[in-house]
Amino acid sequence: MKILKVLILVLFAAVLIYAASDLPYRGEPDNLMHAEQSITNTRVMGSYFIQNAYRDARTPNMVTVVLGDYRSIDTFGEQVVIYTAGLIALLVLRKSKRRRKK
Amino acid sequence: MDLSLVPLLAVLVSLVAVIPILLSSDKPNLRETWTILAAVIKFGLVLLLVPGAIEGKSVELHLIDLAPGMPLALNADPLGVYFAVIASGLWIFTSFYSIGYVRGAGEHKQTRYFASFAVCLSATIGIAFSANLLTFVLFYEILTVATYPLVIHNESKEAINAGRKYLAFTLTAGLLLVAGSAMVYIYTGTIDFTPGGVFSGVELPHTAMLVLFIIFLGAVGVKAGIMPIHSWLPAAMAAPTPVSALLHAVAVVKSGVFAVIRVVGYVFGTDVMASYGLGDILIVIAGATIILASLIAFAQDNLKQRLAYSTVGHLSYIVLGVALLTPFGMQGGIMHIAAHATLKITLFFCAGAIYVNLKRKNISNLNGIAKVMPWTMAAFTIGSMGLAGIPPINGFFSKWTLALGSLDGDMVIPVIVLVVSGLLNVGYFFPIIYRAYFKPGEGLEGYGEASPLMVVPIMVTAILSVLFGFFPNLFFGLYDLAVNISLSLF
Amino acid sequence: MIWELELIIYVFLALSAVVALEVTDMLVAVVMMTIFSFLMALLFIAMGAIDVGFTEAVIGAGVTGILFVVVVFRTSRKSND
Amino acid sequence: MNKPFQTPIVLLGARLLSPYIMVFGWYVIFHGHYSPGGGFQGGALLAASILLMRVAGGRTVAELQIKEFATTPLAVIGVMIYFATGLVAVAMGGYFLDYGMLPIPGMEPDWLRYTGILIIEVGIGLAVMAILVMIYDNMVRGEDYG
Amino acid sequence: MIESHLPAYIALTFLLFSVLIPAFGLWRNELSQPLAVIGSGLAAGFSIYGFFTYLQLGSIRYFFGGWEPPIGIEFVYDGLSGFFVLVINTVAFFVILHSHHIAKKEFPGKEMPYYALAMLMMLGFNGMILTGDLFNLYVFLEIASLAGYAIIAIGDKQAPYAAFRYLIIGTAGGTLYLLGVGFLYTITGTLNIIDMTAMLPQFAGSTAVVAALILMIVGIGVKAALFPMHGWLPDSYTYASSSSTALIAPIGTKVAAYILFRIILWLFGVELTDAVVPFTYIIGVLACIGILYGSIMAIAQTEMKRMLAYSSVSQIGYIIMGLSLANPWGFAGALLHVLNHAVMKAALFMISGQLRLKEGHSNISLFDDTYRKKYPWTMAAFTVAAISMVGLPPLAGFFSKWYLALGTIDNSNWLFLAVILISSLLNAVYFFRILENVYMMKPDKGQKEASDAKRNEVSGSMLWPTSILAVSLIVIGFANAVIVGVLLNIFPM
Amino acid sequence: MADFFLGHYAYWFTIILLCIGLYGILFKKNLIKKTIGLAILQISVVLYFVSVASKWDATVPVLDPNIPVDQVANYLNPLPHTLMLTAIVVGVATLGVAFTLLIAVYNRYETLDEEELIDKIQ
Repeated sequence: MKILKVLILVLFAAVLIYAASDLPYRGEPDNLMHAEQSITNTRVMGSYFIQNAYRDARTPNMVTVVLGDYRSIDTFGEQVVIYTAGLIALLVLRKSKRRRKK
Repeated sequence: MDLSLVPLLAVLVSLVAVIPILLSSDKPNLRETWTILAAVIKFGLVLLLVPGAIEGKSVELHLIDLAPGMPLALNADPLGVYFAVIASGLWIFTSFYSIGYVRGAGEHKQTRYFASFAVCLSATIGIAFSANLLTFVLFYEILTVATYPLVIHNESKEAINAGRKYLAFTLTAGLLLVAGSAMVYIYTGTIDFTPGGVFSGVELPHTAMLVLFIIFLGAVGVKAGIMPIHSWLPAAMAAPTPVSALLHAVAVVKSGVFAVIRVVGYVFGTDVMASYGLGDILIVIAGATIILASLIAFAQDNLKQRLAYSTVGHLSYIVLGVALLTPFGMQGGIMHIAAHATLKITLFFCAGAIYVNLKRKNISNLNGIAKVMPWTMAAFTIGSMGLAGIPPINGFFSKWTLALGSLDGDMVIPVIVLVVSGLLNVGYFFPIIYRAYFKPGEGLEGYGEASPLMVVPIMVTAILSVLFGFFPNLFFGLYDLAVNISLSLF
Repeated sequence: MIWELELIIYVFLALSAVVALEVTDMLVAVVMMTIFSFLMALLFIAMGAIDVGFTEAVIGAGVTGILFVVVVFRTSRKSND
Repeated sequence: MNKPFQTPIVLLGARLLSPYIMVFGWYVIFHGHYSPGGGFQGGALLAASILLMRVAGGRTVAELQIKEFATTPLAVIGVMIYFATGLVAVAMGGYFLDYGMLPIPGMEPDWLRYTGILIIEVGIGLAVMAILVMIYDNMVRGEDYG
Repeated sequence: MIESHLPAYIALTFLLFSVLIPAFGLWRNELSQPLAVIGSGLAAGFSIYGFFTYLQLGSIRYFFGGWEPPIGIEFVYDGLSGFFVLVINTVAFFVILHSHHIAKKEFPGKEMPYYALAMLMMLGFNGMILTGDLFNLYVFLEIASLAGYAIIAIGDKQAPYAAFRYLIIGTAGGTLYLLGVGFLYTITGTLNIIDMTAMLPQFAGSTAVVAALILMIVGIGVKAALFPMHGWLPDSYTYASSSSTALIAPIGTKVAAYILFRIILWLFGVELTDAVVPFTYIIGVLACIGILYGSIMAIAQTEMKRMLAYSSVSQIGYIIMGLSLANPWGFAGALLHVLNHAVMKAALFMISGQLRLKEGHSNISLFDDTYRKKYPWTMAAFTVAAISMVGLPPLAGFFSKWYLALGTIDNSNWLFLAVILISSLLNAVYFFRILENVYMMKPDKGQKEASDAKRNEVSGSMLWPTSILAVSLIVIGFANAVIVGVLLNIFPM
Repeated sequence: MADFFLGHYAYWFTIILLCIGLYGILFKKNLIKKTIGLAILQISVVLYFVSVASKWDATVPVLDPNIPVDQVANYLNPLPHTLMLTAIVVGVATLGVAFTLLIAVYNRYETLDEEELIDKIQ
């Protein structure tokens, strides 16, 4: 069983490393994720944010603008995740009013 | 007169009757009134359809779509009407008989019994009137489930095991039917029952056709009791006798052979069957079943078991007739549905009457009972003679037509099979009659004939079979109907 | 992006991760995890992701560290593997 | 922790540090527009300042700072601030969280967005602070199973 | 006006109530459940209204913050997402309605966080279904998963450990999914599903795309309990509180299956999915193994909840199998099975909860004849649901198998057809076993006779939801042509 | 070759870290160790996103009036950074839940070792 696990892990790592070698070169500005136009001629998010963040929200920190405005529902979800974690602590660990039966 | 709703009403009437039956579970007389009322109404509704059917017309009713392009549709065509007349007509007798039986035997949970019975009849009529495979599957499975409480009615260990066996066989069959129907739909684009079959314009490789046929054979063969997959039927004899009588002589097993006719005549079509050589397979299986079942019946001491194996054999007569793929063969098979139904129900009724009255199940215990139960044994004699094919009882004519059919198709072996099995039938029924009439009985003092509620149905069914023998067209033109159906398929 | 610096941090990251998984004293493991988070924050900042680095330093190294310590104190400190 | 580190030195150090961390937390929240930082980081810092007191002082001191039962309402208020901002935008005819539609007079959409981001950062900060403290409290107190 | 906002309203209703419940629940704990009922009822209403709107007006796209994709994040309410949202919200409404007494007994005093978390979980599921953005999906996935872990952790003594194992494996799955999204983002530069769908065919044959597909399928497959990754499911469902199981079991795996649908049939498309390795076939085979494994394990169980849990492993296999067929019939069968299985499993788990509440156990070998006397309606509902699970017409369960069978034959996929048939038989084995006990088993000596047993039916707040679900199985069975007619239009090819 | 290495080594290291995390999850018996493995797994994915966001010779995504924004190559891609802020917080929430469950498990069974746990459950 343990050998099987090791094998799966090694295989998984090998597949991923092989696949990752097929990814675009890191740091090249002309990667699709950094370009201005995508191959289907839609806007690419990253470049749009860089060019328009200050114009849209008067905020120099682009990350804040993306976080708070363009993708605000993501951030909202993130806050809800934290909120969920808090409620979970309440649910699992809080003392119940009546003691549970054994 | 607009008859378009009649098939639906005929199906629904006993289903609706379940509600008052359940509600009046505390008042037995009222409850049984509902059952009989439903049976009579159902029979009347079916009779309304007979004139049209004799003229070859069918009443179609498209209710809702069960699936896109696959409606829940009823079609009271001649074959369906033929089967429905037999099933619903015999239900009336069975109802009376059941009342006598369950009260005489003091059965428990009588409400469940009558309710299940009503559902079974709905399903049977639904099977008779199904216009396509999906509707057929629907009622076929309802019949399976509704019969289950009847099979396990005694709730003894034996009954529960029989119920499990029954479910295992019939559910598998149902699944095969589902698979087969799905394959028919994908290959031909339709699942409607069409006289002459739906494969006319479809070219399939031989193996595919063979596999499809075997799937269908497995699906309908279980209920039709063909040989390797028949063993649920003797096991299900653990059920109360009226159940064995109606369901295992009329409703369930006849649904099986009815399904064989539907599959051969209306799905595959006789031409396709012949050109792919599928009929021969069926002939071999049916012939083997007839002989083997008769031989096994010899070895049974339990009366109901012997009758069960006899049923297995006689069902294969019908299958054999269908498999001959000749008009006479088809006609003989269809006629044997009616003949076997009336005869076998008589025999089962007799067995039940003997059990309720004398609490005797085994043939070796039947010595001399003709003296205490003369009417019952007279009916039994008629029934066994009919099944053995002795003229002028109706069993003879169906066998005669079957033989004609096989000669028509230039086949001799089926005729030999028929003759041999007739002899075997005589062989396993004769000892019973001999014991009953000529051997001295023991411990029979103080017993008389069973209650009139049981004896009258027995006599009526026995007389009916004789009358049908003399005048095949006496009631409802069943003979003409059979002829028309078989001609419409060729 | 200075790839030599990144490479060094990478090696230390892998080392601290392995150590955190292999020590038997859970408190040491927790400390190693905090170091791991801190190195990670450093790496993020080295890659120019200052926001992510800051967050990782505050949340990953700070708050998670405290919670980790609480867990280790509420449960057992020793590990069998 | 059943036996907190209740030595005077630690408590003193914590009491010295805590306010500054808290102030820094608020700074991070409000200065997130111009420098790294924002609601989460600031909230986590606020939580850290409170947790510091709790770790150092035990329950008695903790009660003085933020009571345990106050954390849930604070978290709810934090989420509500964010949620209400979005709903106001819907009420004004925009999409959910469209800060450009916020009903603040005399502001262009770009400055409205600036303000909107600020409001939600405060909400996030509050919620994160309250919830981290909440998790800590519940974990320290433990469960009464048995 | 309201139509264009519907996608957001459906999800946000849950969020609103997840905030309102703690706000009121701190004041009066007993208000939590009514509030949760109102919330889920509102959301279910919105979903029903939304689906009819979709049928009339077509898909709705909702741009959060007013930023059009690919810049911002959108919610897409199309046929598939509308259908799933409708199913899960309606079922959740009934389950929450049903859970009142169970909550009072199994975790007294914790109703407030429980129902708040139930709302959050539903928010997560709805968000996962509606969102049109791959990263946003991850966020909602985590919301739903976290709330799910906690809801599972409430229950028997073993529940927290089961929940912890689920957490580890589930979070690992989520993380792998995120890495897959990362690969796709690196290659295409977008996260929007519609945008990416247009781009991906141009990267056919790229190893990285294949790796991304593997990562996403593995990650989501964990949540969907696809065969080798199903290990968390039986323990979690068994040990969790009855109301939790009834809430998660019909919904959780379906949503994950939805994402597999979205990824394989929409985002990648069947051609691209099968370009290098025949993934759909592999998934189908895994689903088959899962179906058989789940059925066989279910037969071996004596505890009803555990049996139902293994049955879930098997039933999810049907859905995935329908997906792997990738033809209209299989698709319709899978989606119909989503609906059927959600309703059936909700009803069955609710019934097991009722039995636990009244009898204190749900051990099948202890069931006997008295149960039928004591709980006639409960047992009637159970019978309907069980027969539907077995797949007998005219109940709903038959028709999903019918369409799946059509799909397998259309693809000439005889192995899958055989698996469907065999597993139906296995289903029959374990459900008829219970029915046999309930209707025929004589009670042990020392217990009351069946005729002496007093009627002890559960209260209306539990009986009504169960009965409605059971009746709806019959209705779905007869109305399935309408439903499938709509579903066939959704099929993307 | 050197270009290939420079362009991909960050991915490889990410995957190695990922596998270390998976190793912790799969092979460690102690539940806290498993949690640590989970944390490593999550952070390694964060690292992946951050590393793909980078561009050679670009500055941090905070507007500098001296550097024009219309040349996109001047600034790092802010999107992955944003995503990863979310992912980190999600990770912390997950860890919080894991800790909560760990305490609940320990309260019931007085151990966190998986084998002992399974023994005690049965």
